[in-house]
Amino acid sequence: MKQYVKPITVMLSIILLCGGLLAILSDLLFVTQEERINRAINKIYSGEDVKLEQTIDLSTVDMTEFNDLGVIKACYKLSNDDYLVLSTGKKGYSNGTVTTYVAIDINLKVRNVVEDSYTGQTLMAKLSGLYQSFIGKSATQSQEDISEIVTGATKSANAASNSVYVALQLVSLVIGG
Amino acid sequence: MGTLLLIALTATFINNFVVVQFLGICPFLGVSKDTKSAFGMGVAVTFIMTLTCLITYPIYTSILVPLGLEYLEIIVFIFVIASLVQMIESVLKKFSPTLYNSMGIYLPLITTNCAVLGVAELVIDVGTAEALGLASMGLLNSVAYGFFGGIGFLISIVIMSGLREKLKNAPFNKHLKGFPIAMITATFIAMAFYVFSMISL
Amino acid sequence: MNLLLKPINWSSFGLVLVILAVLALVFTILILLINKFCTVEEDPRISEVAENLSGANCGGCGFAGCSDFAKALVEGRADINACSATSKENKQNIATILGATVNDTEPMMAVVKCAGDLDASKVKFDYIGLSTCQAKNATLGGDKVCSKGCLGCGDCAVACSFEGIKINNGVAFACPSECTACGSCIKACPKQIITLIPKRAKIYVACSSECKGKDVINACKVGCIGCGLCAKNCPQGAIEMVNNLAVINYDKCTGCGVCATKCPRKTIKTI
Amino acid sequence: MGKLKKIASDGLIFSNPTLRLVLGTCPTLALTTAASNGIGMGLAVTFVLICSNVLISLLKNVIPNTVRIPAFILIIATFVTVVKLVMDKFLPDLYSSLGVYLPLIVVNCIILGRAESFAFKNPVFDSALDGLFMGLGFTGAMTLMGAVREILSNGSIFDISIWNANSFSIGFFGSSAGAFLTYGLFIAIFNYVVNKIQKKLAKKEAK
Repeated sequence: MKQYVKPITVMLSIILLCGGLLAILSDLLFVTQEERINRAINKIYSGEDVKLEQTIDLSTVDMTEFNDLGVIKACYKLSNDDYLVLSTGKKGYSNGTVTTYVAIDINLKVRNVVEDSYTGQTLMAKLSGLYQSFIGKSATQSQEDISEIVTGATKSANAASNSVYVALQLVSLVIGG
Repeated sequence: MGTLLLIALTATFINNFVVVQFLGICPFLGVSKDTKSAFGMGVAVTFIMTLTCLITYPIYTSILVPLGLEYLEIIVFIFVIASLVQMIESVLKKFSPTLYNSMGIYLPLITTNCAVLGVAELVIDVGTAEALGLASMGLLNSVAYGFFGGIGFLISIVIMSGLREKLKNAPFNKHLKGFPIAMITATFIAMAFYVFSMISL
Repeated sequence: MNLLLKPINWSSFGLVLVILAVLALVFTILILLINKFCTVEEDPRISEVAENLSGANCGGCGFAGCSDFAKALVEGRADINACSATSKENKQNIATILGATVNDTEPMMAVVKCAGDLDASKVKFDYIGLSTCQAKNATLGGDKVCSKGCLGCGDCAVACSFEGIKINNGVAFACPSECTACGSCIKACPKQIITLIPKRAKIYVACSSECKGKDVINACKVGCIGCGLCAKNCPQGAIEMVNNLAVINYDKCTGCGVCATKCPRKTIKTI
Repeated sequence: MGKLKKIASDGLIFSNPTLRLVLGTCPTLALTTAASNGIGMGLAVTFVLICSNVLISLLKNVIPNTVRIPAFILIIATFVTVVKLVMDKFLPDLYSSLGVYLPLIVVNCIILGRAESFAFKNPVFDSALDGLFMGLGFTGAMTLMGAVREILSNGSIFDISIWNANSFSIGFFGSSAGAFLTYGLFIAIFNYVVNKIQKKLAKKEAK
């Protein structure tokens, strides 16, 4: 019986220590959604003093038409009348997704795009150069216009351009509506 | 019945864990020197992948998600896989020591086998369910996905070991012997399987 | 640092501990139960002996590998002297563990009794096929005119795990420094022309053809034609002619090398 | 000091984890599309490898053999998750470029491989050294291969473009089959170099 007690106590102590440490740390170091938005804002408007003003209620907006291209997670209105949209573009590499913060100004032009996260992209190429190429795109342009600017459109770049396109459509609906 | 067949095709060929998603390459190269140990490794990995999906899917959906403890996912999954590998190790040591010796260090490395953790995370990801046209992956579907994923692993590792045994007698540069030639064979297998990643059911 | 002021959600913390504890308990007990059913009563001495063995798995002792040989040694089914690949002091350690005795057999080394490389030996046909001695030997006894000639495809080199035998210009030759006389090359050679001679030997006959001189001449430039000059001139009388082939008796041979100089065909080689 | 030299030469050259032991192939194949990935992943692996080697060699007498694999992997997974949480909170930009690779470290065969074959049998200081040099060997190999593949597939290195990607770029090396080929050739070249070194050492000893 003795040689059972030791493994069990060792395993219990290790897993409890690890679990406890993780539980405490994940509470302490929890990065709130609001903090992530401020990070995105600082990255986009590095100089200006821009604050989060108001969260747009998305239930009124009908986005089902673009569902296969991408999904909107949230939309915020900023103090300098820009809109910040957290949108997820689909159809990435091995059907993964790319989630980005898209900043769109009042006359529906893309101010800047910042990457938030991506899933399922095991072979994600470094796409840092890609996001700059979306600046200046407007809501009136079609989905092909936006995705064609991506040189050597790897699949993961498609997902990024889809997320920008869906964000543009949302803001045009929000302002138009 | 349709979904099971669909899962069988995607997990074994279209989304083959080794040759399309490039998960589980360490044992794929390490143990494929001869077909017997490669087959043994393939069966062990299939067994573990099926059991992993059987255990981790219900734990995730019925315990972690309702209580909002998603951040424990990696720890719990890896712990379950490691325990399964530990059991497999003692079973193999008892019933087939030759297979146990031929696997050597690669048996405990099944725990870090990206394919096993990969399948555990794949079945709980809502994207895979959508790709198969399901609201969410039921327990039966995820276990089927784990099993056929393992079969896909088994097929590719046995193909690889067959090729490598043939290569033993082929005349090529001394320095290419061993892993380099295995890598180059894998390049051709990867090219062949590339066609599968083009099919979308 | 406002880090610590953040409220820690103690209820979820307790929950995490409970879930993990249950998980750990269930799986550890499962592991231990399975471990209990699968305990293999392994004699601890086996791993000790296995550590001392060379670990080359060369098969010279007739077992599937060193771990197999170690198990057989502990169970008394095998004799330590069967393994020539292990160093002397390791053998001594094993002997002390098992209480067996080590009679120091004379160190041997392998040697290829053929020197007919691509330039020296003639071929009957152009062989195109799998480049192994086994396959070549299966097609009409190999492409060489001489039926006992080395086929040069390196089955012996593949079998040797000490790189003690290599192929040079179509003929195999053994390197005395690496060779541990484990004998796997002897088993691998389809022509059976590799033999073991004492390590202290200085000369050996690099031919195993028992044909008449006339046939040897039109088969190979360096084959032994059975002229017997070496036997006549050997001061110790250590060489005798058996079926037109010089055979050296290494007990009498002092390695003076007279025979090598006298041999018109340079078949007798010095190491 | 001979031990330090032995561990260093083992970790970097003679048993380099990526090129000689061929462990950790999944991240190597997946992430050597760019040299900067190589460095990022390499350093993260080195850090986790040192910490886990030290902790495991500290606990080696405590952990019974029957449950050693779950215990090891738990320690490694906890380290990785802690690093991920800390980085997400305090180093956001480093995390965004490295974030996706961190969970991959848990399934990196090198860490469990070294824990199992080295840390569990050797004292703490040697394990830490082994972790350091194995990590550096891994980083070196990853960065080198990342640089070669990045130059060939999109004509840049560390995101600084050397020549215009449209004029000359072999897309093959960006793909996964290309990864296998590069990895295979790297191992062949490395074997050739190491054999040369070993022959020289053997000759020196023979004298």
